[in-house]
Amino acid sequence: MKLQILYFASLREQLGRDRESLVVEDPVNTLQDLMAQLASRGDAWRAVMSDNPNLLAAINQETAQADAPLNDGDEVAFFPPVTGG
Amino acid sequence: MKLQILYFASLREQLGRDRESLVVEDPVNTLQDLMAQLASRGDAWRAVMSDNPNLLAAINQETAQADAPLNDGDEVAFFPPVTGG
Amino acid sequence: MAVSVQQADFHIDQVLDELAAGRRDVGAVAVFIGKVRDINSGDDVSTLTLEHYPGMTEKSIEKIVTEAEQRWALMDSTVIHRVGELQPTDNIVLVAVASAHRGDAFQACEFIMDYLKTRAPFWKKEQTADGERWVEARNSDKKAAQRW
Amino acid sequence: MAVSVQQADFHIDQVLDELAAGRRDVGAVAVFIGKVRDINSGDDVSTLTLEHYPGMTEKSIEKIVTEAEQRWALMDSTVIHRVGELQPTDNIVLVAVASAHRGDAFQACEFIMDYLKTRAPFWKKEQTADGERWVEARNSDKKAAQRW
Repeated sequence: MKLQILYFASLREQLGRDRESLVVEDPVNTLQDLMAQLASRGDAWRAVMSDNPNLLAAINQETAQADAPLNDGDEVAFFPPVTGG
Repeated sequence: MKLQILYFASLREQLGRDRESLVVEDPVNTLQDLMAQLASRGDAWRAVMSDNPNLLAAINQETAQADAPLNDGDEVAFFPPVTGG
Repeated sequence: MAVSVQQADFHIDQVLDELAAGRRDVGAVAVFIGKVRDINSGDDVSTLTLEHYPGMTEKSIEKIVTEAEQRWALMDSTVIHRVGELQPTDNIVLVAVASAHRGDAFQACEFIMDYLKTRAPFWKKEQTADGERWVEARNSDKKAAQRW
Repeated sequence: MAVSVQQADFHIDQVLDELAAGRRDVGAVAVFIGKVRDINSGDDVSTLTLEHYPGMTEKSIEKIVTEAEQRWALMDSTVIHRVGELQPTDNIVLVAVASAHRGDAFQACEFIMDYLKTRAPFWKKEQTADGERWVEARNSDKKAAQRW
């Protein structure tokens, strides 16, 4: 399964990247599964992906909850609470 | 006692005048007294001044109730409910 | 505070340039513009004539704005009300309020409009195909003003 | 409905000329303008940088406006949100709503702003004398959005 992953604002800075193409080989059925896999990359990733009550996510540009299913080709975005307006 | 009296909008049309200088000789202590005196001028006046739940008045450009006192030189205005904005 | 009763139309960009001019702490500007509609109470309106009570009008608007300034944290306010003959789509009234925060700006702007509608001495006369008539005061406006 | 995310500033008279253009039954236009303040959380702000999520931003704003159109009787709406580097006194956001009546216009305008603040993917970073920092989401904005 191939995913396009985007990171915004403070998350982009904490993780040192704004996007990546990820080919997932282990079973990743939901957003939660993806977050667990990314969290295993190291301390900065764990801080963002597993110990972060303020983490927000979107799948294909729609806000998504942790149990939302993922499909091949999805665009997944991670970001902090919004502060526009 | 001399009063300057102004009439606005539909009242101005009903009474056929927009202003008058009135020298009052009978005792006119309050707005109510003035309204009673004006009402005695005829049918159109009575309709406006005594049988009119929608009549509004101002003394010296401040909204006034019927029991408000009148003084020499006052500017008194009569008008219907406002419809601006 | 700037209050004007005038025949001329207004330019909103210009009004907003002068609102709280020079202040760098304005975060929120709420603006309301009232316009002449081509229809009222089911009839086509061709012209609207606005009469007012010169002197008292300005005073009563200043009083309304002062009341708003006491209730909310405002930095500046502008009220412009047109008088004379107006046509459908013409602007009638503008209320603009500047504040640090949007809640204050919105509430003060709506409050000023509600009070303008019920306390400032303006009267509208409509010209329709059936002749002319004075616009009647609305109960909904009275109720709106009683909320505050 | 017109929605734009742009670096450029906007001219309000021009926006309002295009809002419900050609309609003669608009009685009320409510406008909100959010601006950059020179101070936030006690520190002087020199520059504000606005980041967004291209694509999702526009979609989420359109969704917010559609929701407003379902709840109130609106004739047209415009939302413009700026991105990139902004300085104190610069405009950030404009929401303009046209309706027959002022109650609908005011409420829809405030609703759209409250939801923009909590649902549209924009993020602000402030440059102050002490360096730069991401602006934190406010509880008061969450509460404001929960009213509706």
